[in-house]
Amino acid sequence: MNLTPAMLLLVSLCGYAIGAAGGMLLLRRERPANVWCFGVAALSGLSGLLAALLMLAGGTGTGIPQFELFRPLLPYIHFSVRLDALSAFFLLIVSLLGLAISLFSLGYAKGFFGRKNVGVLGALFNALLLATTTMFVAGDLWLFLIAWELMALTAFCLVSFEHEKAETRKAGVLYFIMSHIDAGCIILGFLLLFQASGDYSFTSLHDIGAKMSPGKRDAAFLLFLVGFGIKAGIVPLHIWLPAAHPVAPSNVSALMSGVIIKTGIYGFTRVCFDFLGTPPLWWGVTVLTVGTISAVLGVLYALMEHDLKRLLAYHSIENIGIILMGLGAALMFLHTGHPLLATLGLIAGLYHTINHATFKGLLFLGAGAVLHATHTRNMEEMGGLIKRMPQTAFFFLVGAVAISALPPLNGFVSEWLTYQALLQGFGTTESLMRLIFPLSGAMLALTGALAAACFVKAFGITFLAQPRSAHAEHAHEVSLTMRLGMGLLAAVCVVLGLFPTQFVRLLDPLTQQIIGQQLSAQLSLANGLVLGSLTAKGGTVSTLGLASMALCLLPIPFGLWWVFARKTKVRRGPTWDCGQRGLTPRMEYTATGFSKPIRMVFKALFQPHREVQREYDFSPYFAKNLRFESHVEEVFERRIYRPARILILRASRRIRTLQAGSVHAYLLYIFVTLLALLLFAS
Amino acid sequence: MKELALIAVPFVAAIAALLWPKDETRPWLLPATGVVHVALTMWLLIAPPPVEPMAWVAFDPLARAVLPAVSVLFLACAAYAVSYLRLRSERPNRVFVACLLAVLGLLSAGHQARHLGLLWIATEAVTLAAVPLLHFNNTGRAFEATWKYLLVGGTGIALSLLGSFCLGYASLHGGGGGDLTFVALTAQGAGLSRPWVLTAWVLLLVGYGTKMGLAPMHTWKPDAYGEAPGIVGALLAGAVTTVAFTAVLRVRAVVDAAGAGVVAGRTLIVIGLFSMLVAALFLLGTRDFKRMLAYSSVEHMGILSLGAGLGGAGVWAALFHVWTNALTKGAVFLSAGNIRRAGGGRTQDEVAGMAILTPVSARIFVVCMLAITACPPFGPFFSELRILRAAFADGQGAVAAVFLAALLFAFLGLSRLVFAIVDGRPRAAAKKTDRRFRETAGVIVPPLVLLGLSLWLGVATPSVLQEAWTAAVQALFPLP
Amino acid sequence: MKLDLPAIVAQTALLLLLSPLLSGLIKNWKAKLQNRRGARVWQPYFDLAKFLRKDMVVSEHASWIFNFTPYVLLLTALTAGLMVPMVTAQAPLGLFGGVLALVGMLALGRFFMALAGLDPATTFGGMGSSREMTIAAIAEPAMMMAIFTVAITAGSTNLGQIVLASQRPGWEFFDPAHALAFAAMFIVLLAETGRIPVDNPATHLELTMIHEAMLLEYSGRYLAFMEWGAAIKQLVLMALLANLFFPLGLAADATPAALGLGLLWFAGKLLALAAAVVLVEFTNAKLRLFRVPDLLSAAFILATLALVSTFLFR
Amino acid sequence: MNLLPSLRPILDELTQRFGAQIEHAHAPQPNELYLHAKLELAGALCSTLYRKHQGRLAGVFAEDARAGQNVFFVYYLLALDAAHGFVLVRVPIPADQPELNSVTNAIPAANWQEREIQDLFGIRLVGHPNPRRCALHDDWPEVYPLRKDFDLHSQLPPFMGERHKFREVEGEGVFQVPVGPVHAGIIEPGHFLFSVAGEPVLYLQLRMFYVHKGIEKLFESLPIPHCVRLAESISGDSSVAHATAFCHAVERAAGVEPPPRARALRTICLELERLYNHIADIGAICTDVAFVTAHMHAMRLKERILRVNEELTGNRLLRGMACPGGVRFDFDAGQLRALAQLVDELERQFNDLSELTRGNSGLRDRLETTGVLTPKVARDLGVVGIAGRASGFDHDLRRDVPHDFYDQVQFTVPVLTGGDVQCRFDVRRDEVVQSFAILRQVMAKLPAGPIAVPLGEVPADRVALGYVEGWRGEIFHWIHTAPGNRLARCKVKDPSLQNWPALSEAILGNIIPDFPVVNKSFNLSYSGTDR
Repeated sequence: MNLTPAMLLLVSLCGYAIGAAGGMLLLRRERPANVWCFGVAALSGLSGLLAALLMLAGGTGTGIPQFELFRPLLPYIHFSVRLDALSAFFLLIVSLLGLAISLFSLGYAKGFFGRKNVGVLGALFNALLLATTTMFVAGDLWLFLIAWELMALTAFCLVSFEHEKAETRKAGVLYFIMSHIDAGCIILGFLLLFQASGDYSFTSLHDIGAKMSPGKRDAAFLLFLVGFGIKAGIVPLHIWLPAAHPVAPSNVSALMSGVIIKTGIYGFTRVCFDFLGTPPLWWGVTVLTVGTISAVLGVLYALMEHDLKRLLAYHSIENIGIILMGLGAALMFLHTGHPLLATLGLIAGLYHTINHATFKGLLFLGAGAVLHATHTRNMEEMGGLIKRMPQTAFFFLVGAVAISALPPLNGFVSEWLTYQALLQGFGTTESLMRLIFPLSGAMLALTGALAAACFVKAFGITFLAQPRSAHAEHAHEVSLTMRLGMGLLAAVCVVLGLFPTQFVRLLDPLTQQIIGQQLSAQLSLANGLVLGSLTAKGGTVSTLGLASMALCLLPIPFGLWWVFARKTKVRRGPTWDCGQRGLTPRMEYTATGFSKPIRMVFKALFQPHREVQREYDFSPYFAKNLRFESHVEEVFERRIYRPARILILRASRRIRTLQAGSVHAYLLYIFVTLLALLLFAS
Repeated sequence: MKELALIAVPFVAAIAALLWPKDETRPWLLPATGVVHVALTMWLLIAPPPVEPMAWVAFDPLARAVLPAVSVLFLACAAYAVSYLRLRSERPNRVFVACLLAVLGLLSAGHQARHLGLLWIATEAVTLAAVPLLHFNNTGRAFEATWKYLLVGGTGIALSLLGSFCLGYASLHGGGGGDLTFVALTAQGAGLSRPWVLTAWVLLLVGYGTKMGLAPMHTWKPDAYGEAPGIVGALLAGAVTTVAFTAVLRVRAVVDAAGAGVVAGRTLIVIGLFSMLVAALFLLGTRDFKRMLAYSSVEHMGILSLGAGLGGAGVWAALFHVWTNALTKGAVFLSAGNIRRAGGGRTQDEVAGMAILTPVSARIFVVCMLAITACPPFGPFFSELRILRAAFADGQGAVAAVFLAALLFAFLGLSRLVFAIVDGRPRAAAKKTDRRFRETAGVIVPPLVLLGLSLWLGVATPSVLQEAWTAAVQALFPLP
Repeated sequence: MKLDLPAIVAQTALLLLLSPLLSGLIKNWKAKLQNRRGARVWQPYFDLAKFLRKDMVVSEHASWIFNFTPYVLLLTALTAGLMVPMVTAQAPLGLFGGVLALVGMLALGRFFMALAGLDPATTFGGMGSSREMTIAAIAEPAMMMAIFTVAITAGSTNLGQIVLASQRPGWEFFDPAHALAFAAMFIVLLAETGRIPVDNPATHLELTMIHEAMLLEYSGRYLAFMEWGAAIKQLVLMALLANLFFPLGLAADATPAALGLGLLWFAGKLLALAAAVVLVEFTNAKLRLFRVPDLLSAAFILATLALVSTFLFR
Repeated sequence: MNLLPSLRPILDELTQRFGAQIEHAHAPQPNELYLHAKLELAGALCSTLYRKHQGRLAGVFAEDARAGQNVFFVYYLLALDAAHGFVLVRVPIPADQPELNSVTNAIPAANWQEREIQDLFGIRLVGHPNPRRCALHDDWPEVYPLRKDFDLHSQLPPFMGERHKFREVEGEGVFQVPVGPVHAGIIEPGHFLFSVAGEPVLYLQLRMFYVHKGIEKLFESLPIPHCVRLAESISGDSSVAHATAFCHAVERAAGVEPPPRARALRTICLELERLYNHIADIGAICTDVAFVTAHMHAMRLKERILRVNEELTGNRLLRGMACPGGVRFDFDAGQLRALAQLVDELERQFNDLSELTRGNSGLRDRLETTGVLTPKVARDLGVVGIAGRASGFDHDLRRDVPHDFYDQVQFTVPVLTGGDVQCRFDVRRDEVVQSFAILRQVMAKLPAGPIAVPLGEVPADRVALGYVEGWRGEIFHWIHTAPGNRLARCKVKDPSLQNWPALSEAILGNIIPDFPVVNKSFNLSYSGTDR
């Protein structure tokens, strides 16, 4: 049998549908529901993965598979599915994550047995995957919007899965409201496009920007930036993200941070590079700036967290920022007429997209495993887990190294590409605007270093040293399927890190389709061992080479050991306890403590609330009790969202006095209206 | 003769209901009549009868575009009423059933009325027939609500009567015969006296606007909807308001023909947006979910008014919205009625955790909320999208922006309240309610069916309806 | 692609052998300036040999990270060092990565060192990790900006290409941009190698330590690897500074004469840089921990000015 | 009664107020007023003197007098700087009910000293806000070493039980940084436990008394002439000051006056001790902020002084010079010339050092606003010496109650109000300059004559107070003589005991890496505290 991408995709979509249906049917029987839902989702993910790989590996020669959903069922509206290279790329991401997370969920969902309905969880999980996949492969506006909204809805249901907790409810509603706003913006934007094209299909929208007036085009761009930006979680539209991602079950968090926020990137790429035509300069500048701000603020706020999942959620904001830096630079290059550089920027952005999907998925799964084992998300209650769950710790470490953009893993490669794009951007223009490139580059460096600091904290406080609570003390390694899920993503992180040129080749059809350029040949030097940077004498890097070189140097320390230290003994002993009876867990660094220097350095931004209370009877020198409290509130919450909320509620309260119950007033309203309308009409 | 049957059958049934001896079986008259009525309207919808131009009552294109929606909504409410009245067996239902049926007959008349006077009489009669319905619960608050309804509604009716006179005088003043059929008025066209026409338009707009519940004439709504049983609310919000809206549309056609279409359109847009904003702001603050529905209804009336104001494509979209609003609003009111019964209260302070107490109703309620706030793929999403498109096509970007902002605020208010009621842990008081509400098929299926219809209308609008709306727009505002 | 094996071996040897000497030299000079006799220049070699021969005590709280880190630190420093041109214009591993990879490799080492600081469950290690990561984060933008200045004028992030670009016509020797960037980079060097006024490598006060605090629990050969790694890192950064901004006397071919001359030049530049470091250490007190960001933002501003001056002043 | 005119009104006022409740008042020396009162009156008397007469509670100590009177006596030593004298309030505590009402809530400075009494005498504190063990660590069994019935040579099995529990600061993310008890460098043992949530210190708890040497008990076992050696070794860096204070006490008890030349030579030694310690501290403060250059400079100067010390007395730390009744060695002309040369040379080089430290903005930045001890806290906790004078607490025994040759020389007492490390640094620097002047004046006025008077046996049952303004602060030795040229009780009060709690307050809100320099700026003695 000959497997075609279209068929595999259809299998995948149907698989999710069947999985969802199965979950609803097996509501009362959690074990079969668990196996069925997540098993089927894993298989569907695999099928989608194959479809995407086949499609992308086929190069530019293969045609674009297209077919219609539900043709016989609904005669009036066409739901066309279209798997072009961009869709295939995002299909790759969603399917890969779907596969890994489903495997993980097989073990993870057992934690809900007897507590929550696993059938519902499985069904919604499948539905979410179905909606997301459909959204990525939608070939027309209707299907896109419907899938978009279904995705938001299922994601909302999953976020509020544990709705008995007040925190979850609050986060769920916030998420729901924000996704409603983003849907509104996107619909408006598409209406503007539709007005110009008169047709719903994506093919007809290609380069539609050329037919629009500049004002409308700019309006559409801004609407999409806000709409997709909310979904992606750019600053300052991100406030829902750190609230919603942590409260969802961890497998859902992984899916949301790994894939769902990427739908914003997909939409943005689709619209800006496919539909809106050659952009004006300020689009690129805006995107680059927004990206830079998101990256820096995201990681700074991440550093302030000691809730492991919230920390990861803030890192999603950071990474979305990094992705947007690549895309923004690409937009600027498109404007200045440097298609090759634009392609480089696009590749950097998209490379980081899949990288973030893998390592963030991995990290959320790791956090899920930790949560599963310790029943807490608070890092201040963890510690010492590396001895209790060694494999989880290892996988988390891989993710941490990758997200900190350290060689030789994948985060480094995509940030390296972003640096190259930014550096070369400096020469593309003579205006002062060129300064934005190196400045963003410097901020990217800051982001990377802060991310490293944050993950030293996250990994160090969570896994190293002594357990800080009984929960952590009695933690145990998680089940095989959970480790499999994490292992798969960890392996992908390594592969994407070590073989960048091979991966860039997969992006050829995509860049060809969007910008009309293929870069894999130019980026690949020395038989694909070295990643180049477009210009002949530009920078090069080879993660594989560096990694193997480091391994080759390993004989040096071992040689030193052989020559000098062969006969030495190693003694295990307690760490010096400063004359106490052994070090207690209270005598090791905490997450709050670790990030304190950064909180102090960026005091102006964080404006932390800090308080030391002394309780005493007579003299302040003899305190009976000391309490310390400190917390950081987001500047946007404080400066924008809360005042806006207060303003609206005040307006609402004010207007309610109109409806005071007095019939005389009511009649008066009518006559005043009458009068006003008469004046207005005459 | 089928069009007259639409009016006659309900009245006959109403008389039968008055004579029917047993409370237990009497409610069955409702679905029976409903079925007949729906069958008739569907028949007429698919095979429209020829319209005699000067007839006072006819199933004309506008009636064809709107009346079936009313009919379907009535059937759903009637089906629900059977179970509902069984639950409320402590109250006598003779008058209630009869009045419901009478309202249906009057609605049929109102929708088909092609004469200004007849239209006024039908609307007036609906208002009166609805009074016993509002008063069904027989509480002090219900009495107060009814009284406000009568007073404010009566003022509206008086104004619309005045407006009718003005229009008639415009015809006379302009040299016409004072014939108050719409056909004749339209035919007189520019011959109508412009000042009188404008005066008439404003009076009629405010008058029928009061009926519709456009802000700031909406003041009767929160009390009335809050106190009335769910079915009555559904009918008021989905059907009675529709009559007033068709009245406005018919008058607007006359004003258009008289050459004052621009002014009329602008007033409609202004009052529509104003209604939406006011409703949205109220929605943000209210804690009572039945009053919330009233404000939501105000908002949707604003949308209809906005659509009507936008002309051609807008009117088409507004007719679409009449359908989606009727169906969805029906579903919302019925499921809200369930929540009210099961939760034992009306505000978020009294009711919470309904997802645990009555999972099915609660979920339906949430989905209804989604539908009514225009989440795709439900009908309102598509009809409001059409209005948005019409606004864009008309070059009214600012209007579109205000429209969207109002929708957003309304959504914020609605979702906040609905989730507060559905999520969380049940209040202690609700658990103790001994007359625990049971989620029988009778109270679950009608809202579900309405929701399903709304969904269907959204993703796959039947071509016969599209064609009916196009015909109605053509008939009202013939292209020059 | 062909790897130049002799060059790799030679440069590895140079890194391993020269780095302790450089540390010893700086210590010795500092002592001399303070009117002390000071330890011998060769003392670091003896120290390393001593550490290597000693038995180790490993904390029972520590995990494999603690054992793994010394290797990571040593190997990342060596690999980074192989990407820097020292005696010849082309670094042995120049193709495998330029300055960005170099920064990345050093950051990898730091990442693990910070983890190893947290691993044995002592507050001192955590203190060191927390401070080190903070200062590294703030140093990063300044460093990148300075690097960008050079990379942009040379059109490459590859160190070999940057050095070659300096030999092309039209390249001005040490123009304002380079001077400013050098100043910025020098400040970053002080921060990265833990020198006064950022950190005090000679202190015995645990509470004030940054780099040393992370090493407190190490002993025996692991300590040797860590110390050696740090010394190599210092050499690498100083070589980077020396050859990036003063690309003089680099051997163009592999003849013994050229190599010898190149080595002499390299040594001369290192000595000059070391003297500068010693002078700074001699005349300054250590900054308060939360004044370090001020210093590093000054470096960032210098670097930005450098970048602006690449196109404003010509 | 031979009382100073300035103390007389105070006595009058107290007798007027408390009347017969003050059972007995006597003044063995014109500037020492002893008031005997009932136990209940202790608090009121102390409070009155503390609040109304600006008295400093300089010491609280007990004495086991059960053998004779079947009571413990508790003494409150109040220094009245303005009146140039001391008031000692003595209250009896019945042996069968050893309980003492704490004055700590009213006068926080009494905290550690009261607890010391509790530990060493077994007198239970009533109403103390923190009545935990202080001087004796928790592995001591229930014994009271300073009671007379406790044998000096007892061998005790260590007590195994609950240990000292450090106070925790509640709140998420707060952790403890344990430091010590052994430290890198040549420092004595002491445990510091910081509660932090990152760098700024939220709370610092000190644990001293790791090396309790039982010196006060030892005094009771030695003949008086031998005790001088013991006094010299109480705190190595203050050996002259402690020995001199002890000699003062013995001389007063014996009723002899040392000859003028002895007093001048003592003054020279005291100032030399001050010089080398202050200069060393100035260097040490610099080294704690990694300004090694100044440190090396200071070390050189210190070494120079130590060598001259050795030349003068045969001991680098000036030990062996003191003896009751005078001093043991005279300085010949060559030695005095060497001293004069030292002063000249030192002054020049010290000016260089001051310039170096003054001109370095980085150093100033580190020292200013670091470790602020506000004047209020300094007064409340009774902080003495340079630490007190840097926080505006203006007192100096050399000026207020002059001893030795200080009434013959002109000098000023530098007082600053900032209370930060820089102020403590500057007070030291200014005192060094004053020291040069004092040394010059003493050398110029150096009287001829004998260097000691014979002492003979000290009469029994005399009480006397010896006091010296050491370089760190005031040092008191209070003795009660016993028959056979021995001591029934010798209370040693080192300034460190008083100043340690102030460190806890000064460090609050500072970041951890600033602790060493703050600590060094106080430079308190562990040995003097632990005794």
